[in-house]
Amino acid sequence: MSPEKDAWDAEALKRALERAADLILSETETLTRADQAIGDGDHGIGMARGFNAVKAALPACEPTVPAVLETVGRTLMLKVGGSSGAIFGTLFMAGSKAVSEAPFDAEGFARFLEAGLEGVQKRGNARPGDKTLVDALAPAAAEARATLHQNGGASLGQCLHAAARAAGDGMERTRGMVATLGRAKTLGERSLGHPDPGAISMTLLLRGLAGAMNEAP
Amino acid sequence: MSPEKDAWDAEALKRALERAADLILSETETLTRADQAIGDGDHGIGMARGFNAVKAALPACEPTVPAVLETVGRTLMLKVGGSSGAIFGTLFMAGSKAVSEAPFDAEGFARFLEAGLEGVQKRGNARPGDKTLVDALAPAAAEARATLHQNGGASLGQCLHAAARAAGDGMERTRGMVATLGRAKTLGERSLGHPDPGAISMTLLLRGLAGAMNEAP
Amino acid sequence: MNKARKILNDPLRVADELLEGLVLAGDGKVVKLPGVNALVRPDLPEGKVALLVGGGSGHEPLFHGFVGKNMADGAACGDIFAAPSPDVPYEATKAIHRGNGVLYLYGNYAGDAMNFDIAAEMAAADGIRVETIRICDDVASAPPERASERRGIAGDLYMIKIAGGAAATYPTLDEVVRVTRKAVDNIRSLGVALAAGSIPQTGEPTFLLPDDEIEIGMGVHGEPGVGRQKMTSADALTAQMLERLLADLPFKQGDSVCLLVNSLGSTTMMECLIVNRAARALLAERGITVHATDIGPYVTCQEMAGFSITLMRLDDELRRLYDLPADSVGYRKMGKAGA
Amino acid sequence: MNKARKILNDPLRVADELLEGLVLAGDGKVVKLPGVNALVRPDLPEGKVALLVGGGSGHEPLFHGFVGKNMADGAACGDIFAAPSPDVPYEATKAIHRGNGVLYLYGNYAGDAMNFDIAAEMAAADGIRVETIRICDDVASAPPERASERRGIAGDLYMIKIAGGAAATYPTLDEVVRVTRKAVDNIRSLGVALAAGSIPQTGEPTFLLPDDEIEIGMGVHGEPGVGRQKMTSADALTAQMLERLLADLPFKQGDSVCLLVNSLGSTTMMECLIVNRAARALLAERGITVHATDIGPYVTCQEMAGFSITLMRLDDELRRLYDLPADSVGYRKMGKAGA
Ligand SMILES: Nc1ncnc2c1ncn2[C@@H]1O[C@H](COP(=O)(O)OP(=O)(O)O)[C@@H](O)[C@H]1O
Ligand SMILES: Nc1ncnc2c1ncn2[C@@H]1O[C@H](COP(=O)(O)OP(=O)(O)O)[C@@H](O)[C@H]1O
Ligand SMILES: [Mg+2]
Ligand SMILES: [Mg+2]
Ligand SMILES: [Mg+2]
Ligand SMILES: [Mg+2]
Repeated sequence: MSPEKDAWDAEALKRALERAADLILSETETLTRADQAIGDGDHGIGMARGFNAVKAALPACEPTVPAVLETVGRTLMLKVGGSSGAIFGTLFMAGSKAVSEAPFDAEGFARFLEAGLEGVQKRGNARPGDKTLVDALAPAAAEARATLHQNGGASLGQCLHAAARAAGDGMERTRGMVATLGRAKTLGERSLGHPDPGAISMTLLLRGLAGAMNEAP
Repeated sequence: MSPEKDAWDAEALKRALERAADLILSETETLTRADQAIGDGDHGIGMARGFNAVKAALPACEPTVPAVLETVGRTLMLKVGGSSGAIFGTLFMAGSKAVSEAPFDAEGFARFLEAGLEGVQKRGNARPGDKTLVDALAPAAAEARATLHQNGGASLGQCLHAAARAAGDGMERTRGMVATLGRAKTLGERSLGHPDPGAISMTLLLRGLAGAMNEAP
Repeated sequence: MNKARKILNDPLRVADELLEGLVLAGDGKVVKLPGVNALVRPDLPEGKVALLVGGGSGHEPLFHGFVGKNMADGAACGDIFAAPSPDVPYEATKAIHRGNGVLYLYGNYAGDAMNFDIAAEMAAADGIRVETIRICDDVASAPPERASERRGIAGDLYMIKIAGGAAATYPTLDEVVRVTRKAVDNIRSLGVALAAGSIPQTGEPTFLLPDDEIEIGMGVHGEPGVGRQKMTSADALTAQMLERLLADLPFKQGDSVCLLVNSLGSTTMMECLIVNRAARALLAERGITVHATDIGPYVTCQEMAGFSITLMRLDDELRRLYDLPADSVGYRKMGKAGA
Repeated sequence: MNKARKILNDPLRVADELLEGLVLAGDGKVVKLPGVNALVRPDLPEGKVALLVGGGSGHEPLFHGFVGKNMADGAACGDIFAAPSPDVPYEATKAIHRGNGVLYLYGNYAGDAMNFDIAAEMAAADGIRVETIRICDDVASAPPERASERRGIAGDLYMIKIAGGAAATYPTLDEVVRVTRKAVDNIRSLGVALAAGSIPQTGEPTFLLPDDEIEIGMGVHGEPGVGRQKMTSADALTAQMLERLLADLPFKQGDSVCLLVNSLGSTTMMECLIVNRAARALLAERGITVHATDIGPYVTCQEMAGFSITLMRLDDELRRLYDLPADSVGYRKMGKAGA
């Protein structure tokens, strides 16, 4: 565990978010197909619109950790549209309020996810099992906190990777769920077997952040 | 040629018209099918509605030849609807003006058809070859006049039968025509091979009248 | 093509039942005459010039849906796609005549012409003066030299709006006839059929159109138009149609028009708005200004897919009459001044 | 089922293009805000309580077609069947706010609720007072105990008519909220789907319904309703639907109502009139009087076949507001007094 990578300053956080944006942008087609299967097919288009706007907005953003996260949230909220715009926007807006101006460390990351989850659930009233991105976000938040406590304090990198893994597992579990919220609700039993599109996006976001940790600055 | 059958008084004319009405009523289905093939399928329904009304109206009608024909015309006009209501109504209304109060004889019959034809053509502008009932009515009128002149004066019965035959031949010839007027016009070439529904009705009307001549009073 | 799913009772009583429903929807503003399928306004003042419209049913809200204030005074309603028998317009004529003559206004179709003409003769025999104007706005149905042979399509709405306004405000039948003829001279329409509607009695399609083909100028029952072609974009289709439409009157730079984008049934308002966008761009290019716009299913042929564009060139008189408020089940409008 | 024949350009630009067409159809009475798909009235007086509506597009004339005099002051328009992002209602809010608060009124769907809520929070941060009422008239979508969870369907029209009238005449947002809540309490709808419409981007059906089956209460995008059954007659269907509808409020003898028979797209006015006939007979039997009737495609889902019945129970205040004249591209009306 190298101490200089144990936290991101605002500029490092920007770079990590750009990297996550690129991962989501490269998977637009996957998201489109997933939303075509059980939704209305616009999730990929919306996320691509949103994360392109995020990449455009980050460079000029005030270099503090809360400001960076708040900018991402505001941008996603205004550009994505539909349900996921409100949800991803809320995740970052609510999460930004839980972190300090100090560098973004494991504790900050865990707080970000916890506060983001709380905001998302307040905004959309989704509970685990409703087949939404909450089914990826909730285990990710829990796993980040558990990893942090487990070793009597873990690195940001350990927490990011653990959260991304948990999100991916949660996303896979949504295949077995019947949608009870949002547009996929219409399909009822027909949504079985397909993963939730928003849960895929959530997983990609965390994988992108985790991947940034391993890269040269 | 028996002189007492050489002309119909108003009561005999009523009976002959009732007989023609019965023939048309018994062929309603034929007319429906013919209009389904190249029109909108309502010709049988309309003619049935009209000639049922004729049978109901005749008994109370003032017993003069022009009044009987005028009653038939007015009744058809008001009850049939669509194009054929106007056309059959006009045939009888216009025809009724060409006959005198004297018994209905061969000369009267020829005048009735000629004046009726003129009225029908004035009303609807159909010329022979347009694939309408004019293609049955025009040869019937011509044949009635020709028969009358041929033998230096023919009986009503001879004229009725000749006219009915000419109408039937004319109706058969409409199979080879492309409709240029009315609803069947829509079909263009597709109307080929099918007889004109109104020409069938016209033929049935004349056959019914001719048939009445052979019956006991 | 699957059979259309229709909400009906007895398919043979469609016209009777829809008229009953229409009278009820009029909330007292229209009544049905006993014994005939005619609707009339009960509240016509003595001396008013009367406007009678009508034709086959199945094109709702046309014609019977356009009876009301500043619109028609009566409508003679036939069976589905069939002209009414003459007693219907005749009885309606007697019911709406207020001593100052009656204008008959209907689409230029043979069956309608014959039956309304007979009614006019019967009314004349009763001493009622009747004048007749046949709507012939469909530029696809005959060349300009034979404009009077053209069919009536969606221009029906504007014809009834203008004639209704005139009959509500002008003192004589001659004046109403004059301005209604002026409307005929200044209204042009062109439609396009994308898919057939169905015949309510049978559920069968009203005509056949090969998959992926459309027909520009096809009549509302499938009457032949300008020709078939492959489906294309909204913008290209609108341009193609407007070109022909504008050349016909012709409409010229500086003209002021009313613009109607009429859905033939199942074409959505969304699509009509996209057509409107294209039409307005082209009209602006030609220097033609749009005074007012109407968009919706006003002259329909069951659930037929397609639309038509109607232009009415305005002068001060037509503009004033168009701007009058209107109140009928099928067409309602506030006055220009507001309320 | 064949692919629908749609008149479109770029399927991904449908919302942008239809809004452009709508602004043009408004003849100056509505303008689009730069950068967002929001329509607003440009002529709002200072101090007017503002009414903002909105939601996914593809249901035209709902919502953006209902911006106009005595109707909505602005509409936030999403993509086809998708909620608008919060900047759209937020920008619209800033554009129509006249210092006296803004009422948000939209259908009760999760995506809309989240995005409008965010806009409301953004507006609140700017010091603009926003109140929210979600339309939940569809009795099929939840039992009466959970009425606030119901979907909004064709009752949208009456909600906007009442709220728009109130916002045009009442001096405070509280008063507008009070009467709009009263409208929520007194409006009930129930629909029936006969055949799916299509998704404009793909032409694919919005949902699947077995041949010859219908679903009572199905939502406008195919959301589950009361249950599937075989097709039946207009009279039987209307009776079945009204029974459930009347029991829900419940509507009682002596009530006076407005009645809306709304086509979901391709169901014709002819059919809606036949439904109206049946509905009126049943209402008369129950001693319920109809103050006014609206019939037409007001809240649609592309060329979906089916209809809904909406009843609004009136008191003097709701009656007065309903009777106000209205002027929008999608709903126009003379005042009761005439003009
Ligand atoms: N109430 C909610 N809470 C959390 N996530 C939600 C909610 N509703 C929808 N989502 C997420 O949004 C995703 C769909 O996003 P998108 O396709 O952009 O929205 P829409 O359903 O409006 O088309 C779903 O896969 C789900 O993960
Ligand atoms: N202009 C016309 N002149 C003479 N006969 C006509 C004319 N138009 C139509 N017909 C006759 O009317 C018949 C159709 O009658 P009908 O089905 O009752 O009328 P519609 O076409 O209104 O449904 C045609 O077969 C034709 O013989
Ligand atoms: Mg989606
Ligand atoms: Mg016929
Ligand atoms: Mg017919
Ligand atoms: Mg969506």
